[in-house]
Amino acid sequence: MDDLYRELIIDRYKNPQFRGELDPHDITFEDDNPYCGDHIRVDVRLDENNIVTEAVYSGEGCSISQASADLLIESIHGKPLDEVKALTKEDVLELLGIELGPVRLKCALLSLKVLKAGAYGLGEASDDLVT
Amino acid sequence: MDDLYRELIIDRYKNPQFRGELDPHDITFEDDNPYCGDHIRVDVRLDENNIVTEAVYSGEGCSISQASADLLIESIHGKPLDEVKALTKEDVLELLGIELGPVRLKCALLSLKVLKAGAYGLGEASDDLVT
Amino acid sequence: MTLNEQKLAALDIQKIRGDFPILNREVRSGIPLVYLDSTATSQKPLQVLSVMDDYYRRSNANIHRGIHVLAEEATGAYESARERIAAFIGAATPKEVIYTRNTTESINLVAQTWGRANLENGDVVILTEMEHHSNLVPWQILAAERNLRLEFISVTPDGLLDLESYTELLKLDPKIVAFTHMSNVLGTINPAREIIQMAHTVGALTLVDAAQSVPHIPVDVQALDCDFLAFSGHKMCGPTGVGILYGRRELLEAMPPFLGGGEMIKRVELRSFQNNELPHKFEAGTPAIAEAIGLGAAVDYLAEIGMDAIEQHEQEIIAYALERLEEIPGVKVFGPEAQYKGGVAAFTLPEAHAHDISQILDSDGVAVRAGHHCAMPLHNKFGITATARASFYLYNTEEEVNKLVDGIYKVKKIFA
Amino acid sequence: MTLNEQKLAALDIQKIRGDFPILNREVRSGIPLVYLDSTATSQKPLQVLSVMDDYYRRSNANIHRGIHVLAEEATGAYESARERIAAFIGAATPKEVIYTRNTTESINLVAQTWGRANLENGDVVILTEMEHHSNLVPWQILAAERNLRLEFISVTPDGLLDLESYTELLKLDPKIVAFTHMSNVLGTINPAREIIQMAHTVGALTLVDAAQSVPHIPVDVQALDCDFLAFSGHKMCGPTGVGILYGRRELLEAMPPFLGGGEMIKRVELRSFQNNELPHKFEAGTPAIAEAIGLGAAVDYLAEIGMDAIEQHEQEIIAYALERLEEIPGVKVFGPEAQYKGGVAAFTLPEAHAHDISQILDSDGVAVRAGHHCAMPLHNKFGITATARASFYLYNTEEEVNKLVDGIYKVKKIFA
Ligand SMILES: Cc1ncc(COP(=O)(O)O)c(C=O)c1O
Ligand SMILES: Cc1ncc(COP(=O)(O)O)c(C=O)c1O
Repeated sequence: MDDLYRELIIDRYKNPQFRGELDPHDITFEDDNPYCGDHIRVDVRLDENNIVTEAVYSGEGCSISQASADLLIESIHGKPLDEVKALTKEDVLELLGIELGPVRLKCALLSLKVLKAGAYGLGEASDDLVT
Repeated sequence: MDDLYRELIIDRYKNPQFRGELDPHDITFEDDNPYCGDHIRVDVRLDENNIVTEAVYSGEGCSISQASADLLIESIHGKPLDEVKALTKEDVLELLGIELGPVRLKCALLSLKVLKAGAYGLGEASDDLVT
Repeated sequence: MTLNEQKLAALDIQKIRGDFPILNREVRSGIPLVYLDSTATSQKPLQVLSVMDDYYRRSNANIHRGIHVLAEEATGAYESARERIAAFIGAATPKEVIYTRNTTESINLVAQTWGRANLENGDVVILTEMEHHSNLVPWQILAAERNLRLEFISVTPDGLLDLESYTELLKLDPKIVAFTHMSNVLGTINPAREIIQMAHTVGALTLVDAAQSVPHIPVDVQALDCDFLAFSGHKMCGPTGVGILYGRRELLEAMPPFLGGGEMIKRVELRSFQNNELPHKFEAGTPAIAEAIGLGAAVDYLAEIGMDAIEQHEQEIIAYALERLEEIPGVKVFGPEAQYKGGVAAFTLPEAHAHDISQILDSDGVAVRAGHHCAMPLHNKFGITATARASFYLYNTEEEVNKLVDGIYKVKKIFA
Repeated sequence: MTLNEQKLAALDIQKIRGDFPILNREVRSGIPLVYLDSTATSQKPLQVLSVMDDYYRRSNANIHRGIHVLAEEATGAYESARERIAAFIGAATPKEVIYTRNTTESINLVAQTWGRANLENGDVVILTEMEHHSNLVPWQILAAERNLRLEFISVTPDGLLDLESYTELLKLDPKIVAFTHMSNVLGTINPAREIIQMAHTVGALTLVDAAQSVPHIPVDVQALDCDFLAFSGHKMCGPTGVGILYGRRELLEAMPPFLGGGEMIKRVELRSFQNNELPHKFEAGTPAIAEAIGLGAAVDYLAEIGMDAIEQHEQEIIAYALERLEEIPGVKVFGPEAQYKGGVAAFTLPEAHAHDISQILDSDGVAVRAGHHCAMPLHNKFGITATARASFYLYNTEEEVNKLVDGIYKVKKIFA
C-alpha cells in the first residue's frame, strides 16, 4: 500500500503538470474504463517530422489513472510518433514504479490505451494496445 | 431390483391383455415421455351413463410403462368416468406394487397422464394430472 | 459482548461467522478480512459448500433422463431444491421457478420471450433511474429492435422513487413496469407492493429485480402480486452460475421458449419441435445442477436463520454505519435515511477518488467496492462517476464498521 | 495387472481412478459404482473439486470491478482459466473464448446473434441427421423466425456422414454448416477438417458441436479452421454451469451482443449503451466464476494426462467393448466400427426395452443411460425410440466392460 501510494503518485494526482486540452491538435482520443467510469482524453500536437511538441490529458479518475496519465504525457514530449506507438505496459509501470493487480492495472493503462489508439488513428481503443 | 421386476410386470409386458386401438371411441389421447421417447395412446368407449365399457392402449416403451398401462386400463373397466378422472399416482403405484425413483415414476405414470388428459378432454397433457 | 454487539441481538453473529470459512482469512499476514462487499456477491457458508462438494463426490450425474442411482439422486436433489426455492419466495408452484444463470439472464429471458411476443412499435416500458444495467440494457436492446418507448420513474435527491412521476408515466398506458426492489447503490427499498398495484390498475405487468431484496429481506411473490421476479444465487449465500426467474404460471405458459436444445423439448423432428412443460421449457441443455442444489442449501440456510432476523440485523448495522460515516468530515453518503434502506452505504470523499478509498481500505483488509456499481445513469444523475460502497450481510459486525471508519480516516490522511 | 489391463497401457488407470472420489462409492451396500455414462456428464477429479472449494473458502468475490484482494484474486483466476482453456483448444487469443452455461447456450448464442444478423428469408443452413437436439432446435427456432431452409447431411446405415449428400447440399449455397464433431449416440468421429474445408470452398461458415470431442480427443481450432466451436465443462471433468463458445475474432467482433446487462457494457445511459470489448461483450451479468475456475482446473488436469493418451485409452476400451458386446446374442450396437468412433456404445436387445436394460444393470451398480439421448431424429432414422448407451472415459477399465456384459446377460435371463 505504502508502495502503491508513493509520494510521486499522490503528488502528480494533486498537482498535475500536463492537464488540459489543445485546440487545434493533431491527435485527440478519449475512452472510458468500463469497470469504473474513469475517463481520459489525450490531445497531441506534432511537428512536421512527427515529433511530439505538445501533449496534454483531461478527464477524471483515481490517483493511479491520473498520475499515470500525467507521467505518460510528460514522457512523450520530444518523442517521434513511432516511438509513442511502440510504448508498452511496461513503460507505464516503470514510470509509476509500482506493482498492480489486474483491476488496478486497467486504471494505470487507460491513458496509454487512449494515447496509442489516437497515435494509430484507430476508430476504437482496444485492450490489445496495452497487453 | 427383484422387486422392480415382479413377475406381474414382466408378465404383463410380455403378454399384455389390453393392447389395441378402438375405432370408433368416445375418448382417445396420446402423449410422449419427453425424456425417453416412450409413447402411449389410450382409447376408451363409454355407455350412456359415462361408464367405461371398453378400453385399450397402444404405443411403446419399457416394461414399467407398458405394464402399468395394461394394469391401469384393466382397472377402469366398468368405472364411471368421474372415477377415472379422480385416479391418482398412488392408484397406479398400488397396481404395480413397487417403489420407483423420480425418473422411472414418469414411465409408470405416462398412461395415467394420457388417460386423464383424455377423460378431462384437455388439449394437452400435463404433469399436474399425476402429482 | 460489547454494548454495540448487544444491540445486534437479532442474530448470533459469532455462530454465523463460524459458518463462513473465508471470514477467518487473513488477506495479508496479520490482517484479517473485513468483507463489506456482499452486494456484489455474498460469501458462502460451509452448509452450502459441503452440499455441493458432496454432490460431486457421491451423486454427480446428468438429470431427468438417467435411470441409474446417481441420476435418480441428482434429479431428486435438483428438483427438491426448486421446491424449497419456490417455498422460500412463496411461489404457488415450483413450476413457476426457472433456473437461469443470474438475475441478468432472468431479465433477458423475459425481455426476449415475453417482450418479443407482446411488445411492438411505440409500446411503453417503464423503468426507473436507479436501475442496475441488468434491468436497463435488455430493455434497450428490445427497444431498438421493436421501436419501444422507455420511460423512467425519477429518483429524488434523497434517493427515493418519485411516485408522482410514476403516476404521470402510468398515463402512457405502459405494457410493463420493471423496477428494482432494492437499489444496489442507494440501498433504497422501494415500495414494491404499491408500485405493482399501481401498474396493475392500468393493466401493465410488473417485473421485480429482486437481486438485492431476496437475499436481505423477506420476499413473498404472492403477497407482492408481481408477475415476474428475478434474483441471483451468488448474492444470497449460494454459488455462482445459478439464478432464478419467477413468473406467474399463465404468463410462462403463454411465452415462447428462450433457448433451444435438450431438456426443453417434448419431441423433436428434423425440422420442428414441441416444447416441454414448465419449468423445463425454459431450461435448455444440461443445467447448472450442482449450483441449483447449492442454491437449495443456501435457501435452507437463510430460512433456518430467518429472513426477518437477517433484515433486522442489517437494519441495525446500517443505522450504526450511517451514524459513524456521517461523523467523518467530507463523507457524503448517497441514498435515503436508514429506515428506507437496506445494508448499503455508497459514499464519496472530496479529497480522494473511490478507487483510492477502496485501495487504501484494502491495505487494512477492508473490502469495499468502488466504481459505478453497474448503475452509470444513476451516478450521472448525481453528477458523479464513482462511489465507494460498503455493504453488509448477516455476518457483518459493528466492529467491522469501526474498521471501515478507521480506514476512511487513513485515506483522508494520505490524501490530506 | 491382468492381460487386459496391460493392453491399456496408455494411462495409469489406477492412479487416475484415485483422483475421482465418486468411483469409490458403493451405490448399494456391497455394490460398487461402475460409471458408464460419461457422455451424459463426466465425473470430477479432486483436482477440480478442491480448486473450486478453495476458491470459495479463500478468494470468493465478484470480478473485474473490485480493487480489494479477493476481487483481484478472483478476477485473476477467472481470466487465467480463460487463457488456459484458450491454449487447450489452440485458440489464437483468449478473447475468442466466451464463457457460457453449456454447449446448448453456446450454439443458441451463435444462432441468435450471428444468425439474426446474417440469415434471412430462404437462406440455407446445413445440419446433419445425427445432431443432438442442442444443435437442431436453436436453428429450428431461427428458421421459423426468418424462414430459413434447413438441410441435413444424411447418415449411412453404419452411422457415418454421407459426404456425397453433403457435396450435393453445398450446391444450395449454404450460409453455415453446423455439425457434431462426435456423435453422442453413434460415437462417430466426423471428418471435421474435411467438412469445414468443403464448407469454406462455397463460402459457408462452420460451427462445430464439440461437446463430445473436446473431452475425448485432441482438438485444435486453428488446425480445424472452424469458425465457431461449442463445448460443455461438465463433460470434461469440469463442473456444471459452464461451457465455452469459441469464435473467430472478426466474427465475434462483428456480431451484435447476446444478453444485455452488467459486464458486457462499456458505457450505459438511460436509453442506450455501448458494448464492452471481447470476450466480455458476450458475458452479461455475474458469470459462473467458480465454475470457470473449475473448468480451468479440468483443462489442466486433462492436459497433464494428455489428450492423445486419453484418446488412445478410449480407443482401446471401445474396441474391447464392441468385441464383447457383439458376442451377446441379439445385441445390436449402433454406429461404425471402433476405428471411426470414440468411447460410446449405444445398443438394443430384442427382448428388453432400453429402460429395463438400464434398470437391471443399475441393480449391479452399472450406470448406463437409456432413451433417445437427445437425438430423436437419429433414433427415428434407425426406426427405434430408445437405446441403452454405455460410454467410457479416462477412468474406465476393461473390468467394467466385463461387468456391463455380465449385466446384459442378466437382463436376457429376466426377460427370457
Ligand atoms: C453432441 C452433443 N451436443 C450437445 C450436447 C449438449 O450439451 P449440454 O447439455 O451440456 O448443453 C451434448 C450433451 O448432451 C452432446 O452430446
Ligand atoms: C439490483 C441488481 N440488479 C441486478 C444485478 C445483476 O445481478 P447478476 O450480475 O447476478 O446478474 C445486481 C447485482 O450486481 C443488482 O444489484
